[in-house]
This record gives sequence, C-alpha cells and structure tokens, in this order.
Amino acid sequence: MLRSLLEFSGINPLRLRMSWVSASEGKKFADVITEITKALQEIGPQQSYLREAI
Amino acid sequence: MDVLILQKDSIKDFLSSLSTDYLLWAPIEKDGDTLFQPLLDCNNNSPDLAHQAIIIKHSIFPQTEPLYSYDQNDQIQAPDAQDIKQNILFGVRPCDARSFSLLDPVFKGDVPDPYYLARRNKALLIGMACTKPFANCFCTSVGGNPCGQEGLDLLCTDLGDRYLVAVLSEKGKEIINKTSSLFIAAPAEEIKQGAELAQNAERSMKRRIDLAGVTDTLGRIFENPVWKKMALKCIGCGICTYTCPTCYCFDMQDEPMAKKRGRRVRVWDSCMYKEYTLHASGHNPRPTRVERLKNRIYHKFKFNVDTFGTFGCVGCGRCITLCPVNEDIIENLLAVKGAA
Amino acid sequence: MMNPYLPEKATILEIRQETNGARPIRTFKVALQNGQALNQKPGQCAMVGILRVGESMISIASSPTQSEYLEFSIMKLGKVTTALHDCEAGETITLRGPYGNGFPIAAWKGKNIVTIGGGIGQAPLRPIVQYILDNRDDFEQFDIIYGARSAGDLCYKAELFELEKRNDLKVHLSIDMADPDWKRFVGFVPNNVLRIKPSPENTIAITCGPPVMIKYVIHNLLELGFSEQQIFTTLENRMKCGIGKCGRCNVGNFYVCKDGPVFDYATLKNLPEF
Amino acid sequence: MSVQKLKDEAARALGRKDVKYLIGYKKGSYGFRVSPAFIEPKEDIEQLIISPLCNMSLVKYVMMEETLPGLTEQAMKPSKIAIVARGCDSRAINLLIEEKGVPRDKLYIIGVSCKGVIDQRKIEALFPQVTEPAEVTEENGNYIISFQGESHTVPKEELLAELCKVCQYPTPLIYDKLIGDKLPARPANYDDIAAFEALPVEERLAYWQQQFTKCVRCYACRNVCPLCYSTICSLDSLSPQWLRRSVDTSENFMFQIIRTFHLAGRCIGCGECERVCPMNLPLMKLNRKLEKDAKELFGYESGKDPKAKSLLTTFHTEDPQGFIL
Repeated sequence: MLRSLLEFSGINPLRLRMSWVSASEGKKFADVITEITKALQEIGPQQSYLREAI
Repeated sequence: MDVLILQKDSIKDFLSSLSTDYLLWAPIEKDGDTLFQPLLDCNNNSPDLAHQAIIIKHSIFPQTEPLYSYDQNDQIQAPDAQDIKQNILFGVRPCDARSFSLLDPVFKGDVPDPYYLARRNKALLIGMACTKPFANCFCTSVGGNPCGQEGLDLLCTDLGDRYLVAVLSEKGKEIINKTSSLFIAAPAEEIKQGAELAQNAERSMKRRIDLAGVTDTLGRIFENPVWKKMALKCIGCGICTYTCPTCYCFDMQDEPMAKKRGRRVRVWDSCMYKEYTLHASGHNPRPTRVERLKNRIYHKFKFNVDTFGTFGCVGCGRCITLCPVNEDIIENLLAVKGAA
Repeated sequence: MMNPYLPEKATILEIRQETNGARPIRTFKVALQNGQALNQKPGQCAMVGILRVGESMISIASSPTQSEYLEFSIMKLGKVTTALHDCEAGETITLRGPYGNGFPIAAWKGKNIVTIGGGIGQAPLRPIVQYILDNRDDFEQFDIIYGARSAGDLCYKAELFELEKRNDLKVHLSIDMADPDWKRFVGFVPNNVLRIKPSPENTIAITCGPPVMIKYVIHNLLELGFSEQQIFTTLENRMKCGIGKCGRCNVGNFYVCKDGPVFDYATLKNLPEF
Repeated sequence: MSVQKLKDEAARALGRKDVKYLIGYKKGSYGFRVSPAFIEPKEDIEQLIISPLCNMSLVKYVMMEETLPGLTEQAMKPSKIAIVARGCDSRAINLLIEEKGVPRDKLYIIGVSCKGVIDQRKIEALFPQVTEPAEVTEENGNYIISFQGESHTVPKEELLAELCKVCQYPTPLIYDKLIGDKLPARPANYDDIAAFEALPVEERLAYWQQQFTKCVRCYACRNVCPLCYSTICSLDSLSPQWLRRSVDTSENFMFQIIRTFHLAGRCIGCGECERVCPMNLPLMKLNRKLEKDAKELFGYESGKDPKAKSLLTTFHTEDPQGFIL
C-alpha cells in the first residue's frame, strides 16, 4: 500500500522495492541490492521533494 | 501629508513600475483561497483585494528562517542582512499593518533581533482600507479602525473606479515620486467621500465587544472554572496562532544535512501545542488545553498590556473564521467578563 | 547589530562523573575557544549546545571568580543532554549567554547565607559557595544544607567533604533513605532545615531542587521566621532563545530566561500557577 | 430527523446514573458555524441541535479526555460518555473499539441517520460574510437557509459536501439509540481517485508539490482526526526525529505521507482533515486512495464492525503478494 501511495503522489515506483530474503540466502540478497542500484542509476537522482540545499 | 487619486486601470503600471527595484507582495487568489505572496509578474495576475489573506506575517517574519549554517568543519556562517531586498507589501489591511507595529517592540527591546529587523526595516506597507469589513472583524473593539493609518506608508481607499491614496510617510512619498505620472491631486469632494466611506465602515462593523477592564478582570479570575468549560472543545492545533498576525512565538532546532553540514533554523511555534512547554523530565507546566488556551488569552489581553501597554490583538477575526471547532475569542472574552 | 543567536565555540577540558544510575550527572569543565571569560553572575545560565543536535539551557555551576573556565553539571535526560554525555574531553561544544538575572549576591554582603540544595539543585547554588569562599569576609555565617535520595546521588561529594573540615562555614549533608555507612543526618532536606533551625536574623536563604522540596523548604523557612524577601529560589522551564523573545518560558508575565530564573518568594507568591 | 427526538434521547441519556456528560452539537457563534457542545447532567438540553450544518465529527473528543492533574478521580469517575454520532462517526467509533482505543461500555451512542452535510466553503461562497447565526433545514431535496430575516432555497446538490456524495453508510452501524429512519447503505465509488491515478506521474507530482507547498504544518489535520490518538505521535518525537520542523515542500511531503500512511486501512472517510485545513489541501484524496487499495487489494472496509480485525495487523494466506519481487 505504501508503494501505491508514493506512486499516487508522484514518486517513481521503481524507487521502492520490497523482497523477502532469508538470512541464509546470501546470493539473493546481493542480487536484489545490485538490481535496485542499477534501476536507480537509470532513473537518476531524486529531483522531486528535494530539501533546500544550504 | 497630501492625498492623491490613482485610477484603478493604472494599478498594473503602478505595480510593474515598482517591481523593477522592489520585491512586491500582494494578496493573490489561488484555487479559492487568498494567499499573501510575492507578485512576480504583475501583468497577468492582479491582486485579489476583495478577500482577507489567510496569513500575512510571513512576509516579514518568515515561517522558516535559517539562523546560521555550518560546514563539515563547524565553520558557522550567518546569512548576510544586505541581501534582503527592499519589499513592498501591497494591499495590506489596516489591522495587519497595525499588527507589525505590535510585533516591533518584541523583536526590538534590549536585545534586538537582527533577522526580523532586517526585513522589517526594508518593508514598505501600502494599505487597502476596509470599506466593507469581513464577517468576524472586531478591530474597533481593540483600538483599531477599518480605515486606520497606523504602520502604513500609503493608504488606498476604493472609490469605485479609482483609489484615494493618502501619503502617510516619507517612504510613501518616495514611492509616489517614483511613479508620480500616474497620480493627480485628489479634489476636495473625493476626500470627503473617502472620509464618509471610512465612517460608515466603522459603523458597519458586525462584531463588537467592550473590553474596558478586561485586563484587571483577568488579573482576578485565574483559578476560575470558566476556563475549563471554554477549552473543552479546543483540539490544540496551530491554526489560530499561525494565522494570527500578532503571534510571534518560535522554536529553534538544529537540522543536520548531508556531508556533515547542517543549519540552525527558526520556525513558528504555537503555545497551543503540548510540546511547547514540555520539560525533558516529562513535567509540563501547561499540561492540558485548558492551561494553554488560558495562557493564549492572558498573553494577548493581560501580559501584552502589562509589558507593552497595548492588547496583543488587532481584531482581524482570522482565529474565529479559521478555527475548526468554532472556538470564538469574542465569546471567550464575554465569558471572561461574565466570570468577573 | 549583534546577533544574539550566534554561539561561541568552547572546548571540553575535563568531564567528571558526579552520579551514576538511570539519570547520570556529569560535570563538564569547558573553556571558550576565544579565551574570553563569560563573566557571568552566580545563578546565571548559558545555552550549551552541540552543532547538528541542539541547545539546552544549563545553569553555570562555577563562580565568576574562577574566570578561566566554566563548569556545567548536566543530567542525562533529553536529546541534547544525552549527546553531551556521549562527548569526551577535547571535543567542541557551543555556548551562548550568560542569560538570566542571577542571584543579587552583591546585595547580600554582610549577611548570613544559607544554601539549601536537593539532588542536581546544588549545581546553581555551587557558584554561590565558591563566590563566598573567594570573598569569605564579606559574608557572615555560611551554612550549606544539601541532600539527595542516596549517597550515590550526591553531587560534588569530594568537594563538600573537604568543606566540612573548614571552621568558617557549616556543611549539613543528608540522604533520604537510611544507608549503613552514612553517619550524617538521614531524612528529607526540608526536615533537615527544621533540625538545623537557621536563624532568620539578617539571613538570606536560597533553595534549588525538585519543586516538591522547594515547596516544603519555603514552608519551613517561613515557619522559622524568614520573611518572603529573604527566601530566593530558581524556576525551571523549557527554553529556546534565552532572551525573552520566543515566548515559551513565561510564568505569568515574567520570562524565566530573562526576568528569572532567580525569584524571591515575595514575587513568586503572586505569580499565577503556570 | 426531528431535533425534539434528539433532545428527548439526550435527556434520557443524561438521566442515566452512569453517563457523566454528553457530546453533541449546538449553534455556532456566527453565520453557518456549528459548535461542539459538552452538556453535563442537569444542564440545559435545549441548546442541542442537529441540522445539515453539523459537519464536524465529535468522536475526536472521546479520546481527548485528559484527566486534569489535581482533579480527583471522583471528578473523572470511570463511567460513560454519551455522544451523538452520524454514519461516518459510528465507523470511527467501531475502529476505536476494534483497536482497543476505547472500551465499548464507556460510550452511550445516540446514532443519527444522516442525509449528508453542507460543505462550509460552498455555503460561505454562496452567502459571503454572514455574521448573524443562520438556520438550515432540508426539505425534499432542497436546503432552506434563513438568516437576517431572509430565507433562501438552494438545491441540495449545490451545497452537499463532496464526501457525502460517495458516503456508503448514512445510517450509523453502532448505536444505543437511533434517531431518524434507516437509510440504505450505498456502494463505494472511487471514480475520482481512478481518474487521478490515470494521470501521468509528472502531472501527479506537480499537483502534489504545488499542494504541499501551501501546507503551513499547523497539525490541525492530525489533531482533528478521530483516529489519531497516540499519546506520543511519531511526528513529534525528537529522538529519533523523523520529521524536521522546517516548513518546506520536502518536509511537508514527509509529514503528509507519514500521517496518511498511519491511517492506511483505518481511515473511515469522515473528511475532517480536509474540512479543517486552513490552506484547503485535498487531503482526503490521499486517504481515499488508500481506502480504494484496501478494498481492491484486500476487500477490506474499515470501521464496519467493532469485532473485525484491523487490516494491517492481520495476515491471511490469500493476501496479495504482487508487490514483493
């Protein structure tokens, strides 16, 4: 529900990813992290709702 | 001081000629509400002078103001007062203008506040007289006037197709000299018409209350149970204090940012919030809404009188209009008088 | 125009653990990095802060006569105090002040002085002790009455045990609950006051500590014949600006940060119960 | 819906030994306003009203009853609060009971079946700057509005609050006494949300950024919500500090998303947050989006039955997993 609320308010849904990884699944954990990092690099830095820079 | 005439259809040129070297603020209509905001391009959006702007004090006392920032090796740097532009606040109601002169003694005093005063000294107020007061205005009951001149540099009165413009200060005169081609001297009968409009504006005030002696009454009824009944319906939100032009309470917090940088920021706060007086030990001298509402009324109608000699209220009626649960300060003051 | 919100930087010279337990108290000895003294009056406070965390108002626990450093006794309670307790000697903190009216100690010359402290309440009283010791002959008899819940909760123990040995002042320590190796009085501070019976004759009494203790101490002092002008105490409130602007620390018409924290009982009595 | 019947029920309620006071509506201090009324036994019942102007929810006050320090327990003796509840209010009460926020036997509920309330902004736009208190009654599809000696008839559709147009349960779902005849429940309708969802992400982003810029963080939307009753709210906590106090679009976005999400699967659509917002933010749009998700993803409607299990704290094997990759 959180994902759909963020999407509803204009955040690109690909920025939020949830997956179940048990402590023993080391490889899956690494894969999930690399996937989300690659996806984020494609989308580029978050421009919306940026905090005021000093 | 002289009184001039400005045709309504030359308001646009008046504002755009000023916008070259002044930052213009004006009440602007935005999907049903009137917000007091910088008027960036005067050609295609004009000020909404028919309604009451929800909040105006942020133009001089901003809701969020960085006090100083610091970099990763703790070098502290405060903003430079020079880079605050000269502001013109256009379409300010007489009560709002008066509210700034009620804020001044707080921020001047023995330890002057450089942030507020930097903006205040660079603000020029062009007022719009209230020929038709709003539903909950009661400025005449707290020493104000719908066409009052206190705190204003120019005061415009709407005569229909043109404005009667009274010049009230040197700064006001400067503005007129800069745009003198748009003005003509006001003939006598229009000045009289302006005065008549002012009188029947005063007569047409819909809400009044006689506040004589309320300060002494407050001095006696501190433990009176009237306060409990009054505060039962208050939900302790910040609407009345944030929209009130004479409320100035603020909080200061540190805000760390990326790369070990950070800043210390001043933000509006409200005495109606529980955390406002909550001690780190958990003790709260004003634990419930009863003490908080009582403190708000004491502050405006007793403490401000004791300290600065005037009520801390200009009777603009916003706290009555915008309160979600109809907590009506006039009704509360009547209850105070009744409990004497 | 001077910016009252800009802090000065200070270095923590030394940290002394006063008490342990859930709410430990540590005394921080700090010195301003610009080498200046704050030249505060006893009873004044300062805004102690850490960049990126925040500031909190702490009473200055050292006397102006010790001008090369400042001491603050801080109990670990909120966000800022917890961060302070995580600091080590040598780190940088920020200081603003001095704030508040402080004790009118100059006016007390030639009088007997009685300080009555409870728990961390001894911190604001400590500058009085130090000031009187440094100007001993300006003052007549000097009694220090101080108590805490248990021996472990007493601050400045080493110092006070030393002072007990002196003959030009009397120290009356007490703890609330009995403790086998505690030889001195056991009981609440207000009862200790009744036991010692300081004479109200040409005497000033100053009390700081938990509000309930202050209430009974003042009650007992009045019974002993003290007048309202002879009794002083300090008030605590949440503070942010320290200069009477942000509006929150008001008790009635007074701002505790500017018009206080020190009030004599005559003024305090008429303040509404805020 | 006769006011007299409400007054009789209220008198009976206050006559009971176990009711300490009644929360109802009374005439407001000016124009089209209505005010909450706290009536103690033996106090005047006549001030009670029920009319299409009663557009605020009173359930908030059930959870706000701070025991004042120094007041003896006797003054706050553990007994019932009587409350006037409309359809949506009753769903809020169900939710409170379900979440153990308030025990059922602490409330004596006078249910009022509700044909919809007036949107304050709409009626004040139609009749601006009315100071003298006004009366409004509803007769066969029109509102009869009388003030300052004049009387106006306005079709109901023009002034009805938007939320009342999609209201599902006009008749209270839980009550001790019911006033007014039972009105049939209506199916949910989320067309407005579906329409907004269809917009491209940039347009949605621009819309919400513009709205969140207006927010002044007065916290009225949280303080007025009947379901926001935590003693320490995460929005106020300092350690850890989830939210900064500075008021800018970024922090306001965090504020609204945190607040809205804490109502996921709980919000019962009374619309108070939107009604009270001084800056007129469309907050119910966010809540109804979550309401629509709860219905479509989990077939769940909040506040229908006090014994139901709350949505996000119960797990069913057939819950959708689509969002977990």
